[in-house]
Amino acid sequence: MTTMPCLVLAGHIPALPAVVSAEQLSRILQSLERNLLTPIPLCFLLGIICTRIHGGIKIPKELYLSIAIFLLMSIGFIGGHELAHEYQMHGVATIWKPALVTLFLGCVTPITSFLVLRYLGGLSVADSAGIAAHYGSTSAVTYAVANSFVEQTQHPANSFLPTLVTILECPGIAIALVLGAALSARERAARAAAVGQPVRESKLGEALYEVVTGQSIMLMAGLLVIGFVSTLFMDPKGFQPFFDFFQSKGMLFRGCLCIFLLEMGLVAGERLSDLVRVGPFLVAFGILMPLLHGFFGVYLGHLAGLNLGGCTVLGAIVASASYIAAPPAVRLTLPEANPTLSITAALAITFPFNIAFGIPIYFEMAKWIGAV
Amino acid sequence: MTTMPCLVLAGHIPALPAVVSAEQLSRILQSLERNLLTPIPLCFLLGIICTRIHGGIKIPKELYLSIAIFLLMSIGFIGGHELAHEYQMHGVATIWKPALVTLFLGCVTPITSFLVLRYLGGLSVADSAGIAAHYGSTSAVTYAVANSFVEQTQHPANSFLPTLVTILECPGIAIALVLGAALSARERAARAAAVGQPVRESKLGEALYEVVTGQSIMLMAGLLVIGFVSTLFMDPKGFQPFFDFFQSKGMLFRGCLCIFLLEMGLVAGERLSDLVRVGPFLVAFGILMPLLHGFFGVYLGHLAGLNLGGCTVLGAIVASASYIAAPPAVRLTLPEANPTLSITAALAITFPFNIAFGIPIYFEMAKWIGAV
Amino acid sequence: MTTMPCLVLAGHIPALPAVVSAEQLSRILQSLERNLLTPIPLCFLLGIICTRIHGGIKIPKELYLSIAIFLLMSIGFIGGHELAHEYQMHGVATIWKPALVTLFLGCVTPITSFLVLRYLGGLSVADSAGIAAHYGSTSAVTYAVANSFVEQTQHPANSFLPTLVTILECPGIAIALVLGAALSARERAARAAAVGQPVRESKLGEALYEVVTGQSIMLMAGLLVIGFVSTLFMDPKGFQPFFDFFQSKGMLFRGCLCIFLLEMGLVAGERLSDLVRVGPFLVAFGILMPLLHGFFGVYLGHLAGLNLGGCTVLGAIVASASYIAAPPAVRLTLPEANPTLSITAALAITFPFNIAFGIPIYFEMAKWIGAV
Amino acid sequence: MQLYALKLVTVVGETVVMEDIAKEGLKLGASGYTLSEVVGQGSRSARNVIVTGASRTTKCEFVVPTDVAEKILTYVSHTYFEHYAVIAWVADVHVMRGAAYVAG
Amino acid sequence: MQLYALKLVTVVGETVVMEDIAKEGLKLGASGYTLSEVVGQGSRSARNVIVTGASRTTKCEFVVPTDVAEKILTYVSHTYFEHYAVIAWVADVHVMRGAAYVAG
Amino acid sequence: MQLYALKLVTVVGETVVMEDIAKEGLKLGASGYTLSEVVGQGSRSARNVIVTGASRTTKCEFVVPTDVAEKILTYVSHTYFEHYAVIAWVADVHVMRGAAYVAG
Ligand SMILES: Nc1ncnc2c1ncn2[C@@H]1O[C@H](COP(=O)(O)O)[C@@H](O)[C@H]1O
Ligand SMILES: Nc1ncnc2c1ncn2[C@@H]1O[C@H](COP(=O)(O)O)[C@@H](O)[C@H]1O
Ligand SMILES: Nc1ncnc2c1ncn2[C@@H]1O[C@H](COP(=O)(O)O)[C@@H](O)[C@H]1O
Ligand code: NA
Ligand code: NA
Ligand code: NA
Repeated sequence: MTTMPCLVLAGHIPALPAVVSAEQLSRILQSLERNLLTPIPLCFLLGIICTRIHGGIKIPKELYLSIAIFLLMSIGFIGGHELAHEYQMHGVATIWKPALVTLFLGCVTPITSFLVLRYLGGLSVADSAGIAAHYGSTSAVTYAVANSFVEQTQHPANSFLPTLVTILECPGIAIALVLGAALSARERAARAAAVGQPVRESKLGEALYEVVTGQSIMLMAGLLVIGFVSTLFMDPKGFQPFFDFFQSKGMLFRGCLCIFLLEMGLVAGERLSDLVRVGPFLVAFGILMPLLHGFFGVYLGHLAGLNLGGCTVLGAIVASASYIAAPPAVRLTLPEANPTLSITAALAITFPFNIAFGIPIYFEMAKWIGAV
Repeated sequence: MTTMPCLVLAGHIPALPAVVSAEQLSRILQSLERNLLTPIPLCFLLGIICTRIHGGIKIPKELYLSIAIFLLMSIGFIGGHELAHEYQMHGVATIWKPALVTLFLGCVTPITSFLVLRYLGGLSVADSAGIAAHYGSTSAVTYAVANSFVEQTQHPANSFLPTLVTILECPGIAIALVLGAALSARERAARAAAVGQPVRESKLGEALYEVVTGQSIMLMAGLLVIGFVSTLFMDPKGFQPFFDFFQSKGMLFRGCLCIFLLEMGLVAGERLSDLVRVGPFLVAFGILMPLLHGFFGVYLGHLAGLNLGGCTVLGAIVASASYIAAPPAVRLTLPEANPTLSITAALAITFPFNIAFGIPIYFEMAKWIGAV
Repeated sequence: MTTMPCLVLAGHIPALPAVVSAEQLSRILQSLERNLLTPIPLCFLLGIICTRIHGGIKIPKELYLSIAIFLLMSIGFIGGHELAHEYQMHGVATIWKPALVTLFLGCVTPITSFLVLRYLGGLSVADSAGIAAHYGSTSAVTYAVANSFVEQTQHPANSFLPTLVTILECPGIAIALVLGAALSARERAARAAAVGQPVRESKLGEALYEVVTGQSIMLMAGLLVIGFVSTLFMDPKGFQPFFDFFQSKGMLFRGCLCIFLLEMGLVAGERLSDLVRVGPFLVAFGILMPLLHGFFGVYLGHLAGLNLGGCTVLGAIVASASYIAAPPAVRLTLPEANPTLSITAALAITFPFNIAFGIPIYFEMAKWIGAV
Repeated sequence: MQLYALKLVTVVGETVVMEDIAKEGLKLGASGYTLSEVVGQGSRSARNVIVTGASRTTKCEFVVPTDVAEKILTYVSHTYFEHYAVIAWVADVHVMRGAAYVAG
Repeated sequence: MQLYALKLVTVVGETVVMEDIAKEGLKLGASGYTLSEVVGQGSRSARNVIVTGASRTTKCEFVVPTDVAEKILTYVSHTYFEHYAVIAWVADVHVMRGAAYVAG
Repeated sequence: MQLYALKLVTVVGETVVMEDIAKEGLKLGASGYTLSEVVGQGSRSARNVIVTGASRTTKCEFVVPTDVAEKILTYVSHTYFEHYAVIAWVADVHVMRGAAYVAG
């Protein structure tokens, strides 16, 4: 299974002269600087610093949740709006390939993650599946930051990327959990027999339903439909204030993203002390796996016809790990998995890596691979 | 009493050829489509769907309350601002008639509601009075949605409608509660004597004071004064950012309304399962009473000189039922009233009916009656 | 020590013909009217009225905290942005003097406060030091209101005022607490010996650290750096939405300030009933001390080269008393100090006085002293 | 260590009446009360007032001497049990500085 | 005043499972439950699910007869003690209108 | 079902000191604690710190053996009763998996 994606890639990649040339490296560094010295990653950094020095910033839980709701609604609504334009111009011609590719990636990434964790890392079945569920899904905030990045580089992504985020949310979690449940069922039965207790009934079905009808999907998909429908039926003047409110290039979206990233930094900072506990393998996994998945995303996105911004963003969301939808689902279905491992990897390693370094790297990957 | 409004209406209504002509029906349907396929009712629908399929959207209580505060402040402030313009141009000449008419409607609607509930529906005194308190008062969100509707149809309502909302808030609750308390006092005394306990002292006075000084009135009336005064005394440049913030056509107001309606949908969806329990009479009441009250509002508004948008909005607010100010007041003064009945009727029947169908219907009523 | 500031002032003040001329008084009154009849102080007034009549306005704690976070971030970010412009044009030439003066004022005001309270007012050491900690620090909201005021009078303050707010936050609290702890240590030891218990270890170090790394400093200073850095490194188009979001003249800042002041009014209103309990001395202190400190601020600001708006704002922040950072620090280090005294003075006397009368007075002071 | 045997009265019910109950508790002799926001379900919760977005249920605790505990329970049961969703119970506790809580 | 001797079962643990526990309590015979949001630390809290921003720990209280109390404690310990951060205890209480809480 | 007799120590007081009390409880031998935000009124609440908008009162619960309970109560009373609005009480409870809570 792990070799398959390599097969897919064979032959299309330009010869690798010395993996990364000096010029490319300097371009990457410039890109990094341009990315890092902007309010969004700097707010994340401020959050980390604040936690490390035991500073007093406290974002009320409700503000954090409210911003999350706004961001999800915004992503969906603007996505639906732009999808309507795309649809009016091209029908589904430009969309079905990227959608399929995204679905494919949603099925492959949990499996690559699981195999790497189980056989290279030697983690238990439950832990491997639990972490794989996080990496198979996606992080809407990483999407938002990647989208801001490409907009600032004047290469906005294709209009239907929000649709792809929605597609990518569930399959990865489902596949990883089914895998984990199946593989650990025998173990559990044995242990239950040993202590003479009935086997705890699995919550798999319930948990999967909760993922599919979870807040992220409901808000993104729901507002996508609303944005689509109102674009088609409303006159533009009446539509304008709604557009201004949800507008992802607008001040509300960008400003809320700053506050959100500040809170993410506060949480990630607390988790940094767990890095020692999770060990060097998981740290490496949290950096290298996104690079690999990101490359899959960029490359297949390019094959499916995405533009430069689109490839970058698809790379970023495939590379990202879920830390909102996945954790409760994993906790309910695979209780023997240690949540510290998965959350630390997703939140304290992969998320900051993507925000700070990953996104500009996927952008360079996309350029290098020929996306325009 | 119930016949009186009919008397008032006599003679002024254009002959009813076949109640509603085919052409009118198609106009209503178009109006409905134009109203329904916009983000505000669609967000309400999303909320209902989410609850019905046990989806995961959770709007933090504090976000909901914060938006409510913002909407009330906004309605008041912009109302005060436009009232100041109106006042500078016409003095109180244009305002006193609609104000009187609104006060009159605030006194009549709880009584019509009570009579219908008690004698047509056969409900207990306490239940009838409790529900009548809800239908005698008004819902600020219905006002906001109606106002957005008429603005989108390019027939903005008269500037002083927010003043009318404030006037309509209290009298209905007061009248219904006094009625209920008076009529059920004897019953209670008898029962208290039977169980040998002292009669619980009535909280009527307290409850009424709480309604009059409740959040809705304080914020709407308070900001109305603030908007009025600052319009008169501030230079326009300094006033602008406050105006932009509270502006009811602006992105903040419209966007917040979307989130608010989403939450309303979530709550109404939960209440849908109570529809069976409240029975067909109350379902019919929740639809027909608003139509009747809405017609009173539209018609008397027209007589008082309101424009097309103004008649529509007055119809909508007279037709609407309170679900914020009324419930605690009723619970404290008429504890034997079953809150499931009143809240379900107000929130799960009348509110969605008005949002989806009522407002366009009142608009057509207003046109038909000759408002311009 | 109390005579020193007078020494500093000697000789520079224009002759005082009759302290305040009739013309000046009328200018002050006009200024007051222009200040008072704007939404920000009116919302404060609404809050007070609502509390006094037991009205129902309830601002959720989380909304209040969220707005506080936004205001602090906004002050810092826009401060950093304008500091970057100032820096690009003048280097640190214009900034170091006002910074030093502010630091000086931060050290002097807690001491003047302590001496007045202890020797004129006859309060206990702990109470004197506790109140002095409040008056030695500053209130970010008073800054925001003062800043709005001078912007509305078309005399915007120098760009680096937010930096001064940050400088002024800590030293006053630190000095007052050290003073209080030192002076009351002997007392405590004696009492502890009397009841035969070990002396409670002092939390002074901890409390000071918490002040320095508290939310206000972290957010203002952190966003100041972020605003500074992103102004230098981002292209203006990418920077715009962040600027619009945090913009202190913008609708979000002004609107949020209204809601914040409403809540402050609700809280101050509750405290009004404590005015009797704190006695006439503290009431006088809460009005006269700010006038004196405000004059120090205006005057030294003028010497340090601030413009008219800058002098006014510096006067206002020196005159203001902290009610966010100081209370918990005082509570932890000087538990025998009565918090009712300090909070009532800071919140129910000095804050409203500054908002309503102080700011226009500092403005007139600044004009009179020759600031332009 | 000097501990006083007192009663902990806990009342859980509709938020709309809990502030009244707390205040009445003071009148009946309690020296204080502690309120918390909770979420609950009970036999009559269907009758709870579900004011949109408002918190539905509140818990109120009193630490009081036995006689005051009885008065509070009696008051609550007479005044609220018939029409409101309210539950009340009492437990034995030992309190530090307990004398302060005996005579209001 | 008629008081019934019952048990107050308190379960504190990871929010992710507390709603299940409350529901199961009803099935096992409780007539209701009361949930509150808390913040906690315990021997295994390092294993708590820390979903960003979500509340971490919930407390669930049941007022029930002795046999139901035992059932709930047994259920919680069998189902959740192994893998979840959960603690449960029981105390004696006296309840007004207690008959209502005996047979669900 | 194996239940251990332990003590439930409840401390209610000004939020500003409750985190310290929780931490100190762990040092004195508690294996964990549970904090909740409450609203309260007591004999000295006029002295409560009312930091604008901040929650005023916090409740802290410890399930501990008798000796630890005594230590916590003594610590709280010595350190906080003089100057802070704090109340503390103790009750008997029976705990599942109780051995875990005996020796921290
Ligand atoms: N058996 C119970 N155990 C714990 N809490 C209960 C119980 N029954 C009722 N409650 C609480 O008391 C409130 C009112 O209950 P009821 O009057 O039975 O509807 C509910 O919302 C619950 O919070
Ligand atoms: N000794 C204790 N006293 C009070 N609460 C506790 C105690 N131990 C654990 N808890 C609570 O139970 C939760 C789970 O504990 P644990 O399973 O020990 O990690 C913690 O988050 C605390 O809220
Ligand atoms: N008799 C009481 N019953 C319940 N809670 C109390 C009682 N007295 C005080 N409290 C709580 O303890 C806190 C501090 O009380 P005090 O030190 O008496 O001001 C109050 O805010 C209440 O939450
Ligand atoms: Na992924
Ligand atoms: Na009505
Ligand atoms: Na000061």
